[in-house]
Amino acid sequence: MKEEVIREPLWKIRLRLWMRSFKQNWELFREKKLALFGLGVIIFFAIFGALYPMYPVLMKNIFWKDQEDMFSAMKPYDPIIGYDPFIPGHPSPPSPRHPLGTDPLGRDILSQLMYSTPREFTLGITAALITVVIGTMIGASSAYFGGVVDTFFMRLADIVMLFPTLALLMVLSAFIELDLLKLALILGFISGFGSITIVLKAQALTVKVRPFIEAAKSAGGSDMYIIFKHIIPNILPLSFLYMMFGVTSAIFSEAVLSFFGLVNVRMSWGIMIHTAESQGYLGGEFIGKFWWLWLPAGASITLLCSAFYFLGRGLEEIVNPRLRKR
Amino acid sequence: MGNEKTILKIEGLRKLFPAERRLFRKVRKFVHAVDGVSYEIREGESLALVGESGCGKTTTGKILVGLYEPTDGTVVMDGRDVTPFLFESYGKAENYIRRVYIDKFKNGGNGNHIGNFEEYKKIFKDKFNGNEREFVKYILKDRKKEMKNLRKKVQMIFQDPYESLNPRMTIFDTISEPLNIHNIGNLKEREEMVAELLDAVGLTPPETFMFRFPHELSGGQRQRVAIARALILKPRFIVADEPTSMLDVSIRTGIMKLMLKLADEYNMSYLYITHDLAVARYMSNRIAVMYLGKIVEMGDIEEVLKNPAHPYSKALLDAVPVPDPEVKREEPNISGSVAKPINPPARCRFYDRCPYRMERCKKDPHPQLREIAPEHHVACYLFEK
Amino acid sequence: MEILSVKDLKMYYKTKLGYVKAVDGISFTLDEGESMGIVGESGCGKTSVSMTILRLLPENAEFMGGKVLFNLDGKTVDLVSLPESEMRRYRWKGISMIFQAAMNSLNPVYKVGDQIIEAMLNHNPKLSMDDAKKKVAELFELVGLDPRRMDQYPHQYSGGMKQRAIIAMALSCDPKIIIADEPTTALDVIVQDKILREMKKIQEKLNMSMIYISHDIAVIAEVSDKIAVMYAGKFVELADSITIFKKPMHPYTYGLMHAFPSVTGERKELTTIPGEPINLLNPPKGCRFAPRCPKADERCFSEDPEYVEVEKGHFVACHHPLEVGEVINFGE
Amino acid sequence: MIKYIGKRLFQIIILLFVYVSIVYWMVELMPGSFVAHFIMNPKLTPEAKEALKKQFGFDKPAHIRYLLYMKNFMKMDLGISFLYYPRKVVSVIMERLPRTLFLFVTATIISYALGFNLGKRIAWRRGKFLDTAATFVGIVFWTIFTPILAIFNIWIFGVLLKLLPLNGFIDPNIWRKATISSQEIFKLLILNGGILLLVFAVALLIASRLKTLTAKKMTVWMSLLAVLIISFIYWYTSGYGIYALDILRHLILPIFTLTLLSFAGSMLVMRDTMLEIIREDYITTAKAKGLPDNIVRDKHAARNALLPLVTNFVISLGFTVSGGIITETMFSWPGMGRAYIEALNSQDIPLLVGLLVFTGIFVLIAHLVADILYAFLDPRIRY
Repeated sequence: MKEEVIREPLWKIRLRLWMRSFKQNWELFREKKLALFGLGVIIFFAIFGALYPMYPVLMKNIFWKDQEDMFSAMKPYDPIIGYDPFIPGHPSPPSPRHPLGTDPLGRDILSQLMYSTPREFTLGITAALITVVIGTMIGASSAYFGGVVDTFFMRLADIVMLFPTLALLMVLSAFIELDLLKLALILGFISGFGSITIVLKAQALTVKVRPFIEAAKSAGGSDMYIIFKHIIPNILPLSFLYMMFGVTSAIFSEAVLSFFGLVNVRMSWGIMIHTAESQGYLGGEFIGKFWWLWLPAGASITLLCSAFYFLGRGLEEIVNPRLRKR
Repeated sequence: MGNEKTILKIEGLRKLFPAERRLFRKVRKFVHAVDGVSYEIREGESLALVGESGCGKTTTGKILVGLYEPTDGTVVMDGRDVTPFLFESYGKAENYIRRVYIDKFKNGGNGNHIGNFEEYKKIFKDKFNGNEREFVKYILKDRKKEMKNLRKKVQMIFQDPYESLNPRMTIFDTISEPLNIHNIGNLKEREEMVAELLDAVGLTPPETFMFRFPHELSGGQRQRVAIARALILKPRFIVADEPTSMLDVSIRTGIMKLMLKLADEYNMSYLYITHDLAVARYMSNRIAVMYLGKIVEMGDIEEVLKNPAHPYSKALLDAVPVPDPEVKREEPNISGSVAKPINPPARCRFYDRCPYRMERCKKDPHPQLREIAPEHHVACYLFEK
Repeated sequence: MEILSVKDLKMYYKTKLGYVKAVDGISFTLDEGESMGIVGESGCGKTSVSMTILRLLPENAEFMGGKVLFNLDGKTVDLVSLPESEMRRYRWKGISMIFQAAMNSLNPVYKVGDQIIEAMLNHNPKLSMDDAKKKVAELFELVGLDPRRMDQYPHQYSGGMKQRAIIAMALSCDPKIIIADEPTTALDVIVQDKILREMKKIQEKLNMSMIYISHDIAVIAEVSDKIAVMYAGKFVELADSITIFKKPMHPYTYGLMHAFPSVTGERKELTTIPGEPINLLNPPKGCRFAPRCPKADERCFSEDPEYVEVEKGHFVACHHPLEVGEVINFGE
Repeated sequence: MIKYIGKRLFQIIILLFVYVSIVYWMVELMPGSFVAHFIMNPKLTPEAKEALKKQFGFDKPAHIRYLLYMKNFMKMDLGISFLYYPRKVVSVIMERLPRTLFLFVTATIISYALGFNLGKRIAWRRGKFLDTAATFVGIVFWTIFTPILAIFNIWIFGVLLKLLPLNGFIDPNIWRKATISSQEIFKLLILNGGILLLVFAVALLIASRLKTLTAKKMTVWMSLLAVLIISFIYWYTSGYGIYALDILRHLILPIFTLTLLSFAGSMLVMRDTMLEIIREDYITTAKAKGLPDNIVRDKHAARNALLPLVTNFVISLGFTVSGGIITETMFSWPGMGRAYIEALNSQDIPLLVGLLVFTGIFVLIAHLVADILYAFLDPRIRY
């Protein structure tokens, strides 16, 4: 075999292989209607959030052409300090000037909604990423080494899972000023040591006993080599899908904490509802009357959370061997 | 005995697995998976290890490739004791050296079965003046490297071709993995080596197979890949753990022929682990029949299959179905079924199922292997005067 | 007396990429008290045959034609066209089955005896519990199990014992036919031998019909009166077992016979059939064995050979059947 | 078995101590201490402040207080609440616990029963309309922002339809003339519910010994009916019926909301486990035996799929003692969840630690019960 066997650089081949497997998986994924729905909603919100900077410009050109001074003074479409002086009473119902109305402080609801979207994404994905990285590493090494390492991490997971999550977060919020990043870190850590680790460990255990691990061992592979080269790649699809569930729970937790006013964030979907609630617009007869104060934000939280969940479920049916069709 | 060189010699190999898990207390129940097994494999010759599932044949193989630590016993490869390097921890290796060498140096035990016994004795006396710790340190100084070298010499082929290849690695990555681990060659050389081997195992043309994933291959093709992986380090010796039992008949013979051809070309020996006597006969020159961790009969394969001496071997042979509707076989003369050897009593392991059992079999420990004919050893009291 | 007659049975699995022709035109008959073996490699559709007869198929399976005529007490019914509720009555009582992975065929949370009684009560609701228990005890004796074990759970059984329990279960409703799909594959040789002998004995004693399915031609040879060789969804040859061993006519059958090493007799060179079995998904036209066959010519690649009776009871589907004593060389 | 339970108990006690310590130190390290919030009350004299400090042990360094706390914890004394001074934490919890338990245990049972039934059905008809629809609805409710659902339900059932009270525990108008406290009535209600559950369990046990299906069904339904009739007669004759009814009316909306929120969890677990089990060979065997479809589904598949669900169920029963912070807030339900918020807002450290510790104990007990139950349900497991 003197002539060159492979005429292309290796990375090109690998890229092509990767593209091909991506295409195959996409074919499978396309059949899952609910997952497609989830993906659609996620894409919608991504675009929705990305369009935020255009919104005030657009509104200014339509409604505020004559009152440029007033516009720059009152910033009526600023989600945090904005105020619209031309509307007799706040909160005001949806109108052409404010497609989703204004909140009790006279701020535009739609701009709040749009402004918060990228932040929710950032928080959710960061937290989920941390969770999954921790869960994968611990799951893989705890399954591979067993013994003391395993016992330690599993007992740790036991203790983490003893806490009622929400109550724990509330306690933590009392002595840590929770901004988005810190919240993401904490959420990621707490769930990273919890049930995800156990699921990933169970998966890693099924990988560990397969003969290709023994083959790598008998070829002389070190422990780290086997964990990173053989075990982690085989549980990675599962980690990825648990990331989707992680996003859901992170966004949800943030919304709840904001709802109770425990997060130090200037604006988020949860805070929008918190504002309505703290001003007394969520009691009795007011609920239906001031629906725009809670419904858009509430629906957004629900939609985005469930979208990631749908996506996760759809991926699970592809990735998780337990659920695959025969 | 032939005058061929012995590549591998195993002496009193034992492996106990704890049968219970106990916290802070000593484990008292053990599965005696391999219990004092001795055999040797000469250059260019293959040994078939035959027995029912759970008889310890796979465990024996896995100890040789360093997947399990031996509990006891000695493994001599190319005339050199490699056992100390099979242990994961320094402490266990030290214990072994103290038990097998130092104690005997002092109290004058026999270590002639170990090729380098006299050499070590000299080193111990002359170089270290009997300083035990220094001696142990000297022997174990390169144990990581020694283990790696050992791994290059012995490779394993696994039973299940569907499970023994990482589904997320391409064929090229799988076969070149040992090169990667041992840092041999650059990418170009590796590609050439892999291509050459793919050619040798009959996956031609190599470039069509190199960048496929295992699930795109059939069972037989996967097993060929697994063989190529085992061969890439040019081992002297391969442990083949039922490599054909999961394959279809029409594929199986192809793999068996390939393995025989490769053994010839690469000058390798096999430890061929199988439950199928017919396959064993086709693949190897000698046979060892195992029952519950013990070798009960060993010798030249034709001799053993023609004149099986041990009652268990006889039953095993009788139970093999014959692909001829006109042949009526004898019913195997055996009762009961295999039980896990957890702390087995000190008597013949086969006692419970043996049709010829005697009073002696119950009272005396498990019988030793004894030569009853040239190249034919049996461990049974029926053949002792 | 003919008890089961399968005529040109076709069952395909529908997939995204097309039909997988797992059972593609299979015909055979089975007499009362007769045992038949179906031998073939994995993926050739032999398990699908049994599942098709009992209609235990996944959702994507489609009947594409054919008949399964079953004769119960002088009445002949076509199992294919029976409504599901009727079909249920024929399962187990008419045809029962011993599954491939018998180890997992027992529900782990119920006692073994209860699982057998369940089948009996289902087909005979008037049976009293005591009678049912008595019957189970008899069955256990018959298959060589201690009747006291019927109050144990499956996990307390060894592999061989589970297999015996499954056989007892298969016998529980006095079926006319038992289909045994790889009944001994997972077992060790000695246990396998015992179970096969047991089954043979019971079959002769109760004068039942059996269909054995296996990849192991030696196992089939031991227990069957006639043998069908299956390749890629079709029967390629069917004859009584002595004929098929003495004068195989299909090259595939020949190849199979000579691919087995043997423990006794001469140490002979083994035949290797080159290539791999074809994919049953959209198979090409012509003989399905043609790509691997040394005797194949143009006709084999274009024209599907017909499955014909060349002599009494000897069917073969080949354009170039082997002469008696002909030796073929598959090459390397 | 007993050896196993002993071993588990030992593990659990160690876990509990670690957990309590973590909780203690976490809360102890919270900024803004007791001093700031309670002792700085200008109405108190300096002597009174000192006395209070001493009583709560704040004159001692933190690690001594920790040891003291652990010592008291072993005697199940969780200290004195700041907020409800001078009531003991345990007594505050004991007042809150029944309300939370009644609400959440009922909701959990209903949602698991619903989830189990739906789950097995949708798994059996995988990919069909029912599967997609139930999964869709389930996930939407599972991920819905809880306050929104509560608001929605209050709006529809309370405001628009005026069927049910908006929130709260009792309606003061009805109770004006009552001779009995609401807590007493509530205890009676719980007793009644407990008896119902007990009879149900006993009936199930008896039914499992019976042979025919009709006899089984009859036993269960008849005994349930009997208890219901007897309870009805009791409430009617004692004259407390109207009060009990008021409490029950206040319960409906929160229970409905909680059930909607959580049934999908068990449904999806059930579906996934069923899908795995349907592939098992014993399911094919059961079909081959000629058993009707629904018997194969219920007796063979669902019975095996029950195992993981039971574990989940028992553990979520353990978590019911912590209540639901959001739900209780939205419905102004004075239970454990509300107590968390109150304790947190008023920096009531003993109460907060007490609540967390209490939850931990119950969850750990639930783990133990789940293990034991598992052994009963799965004959393969023998410890």
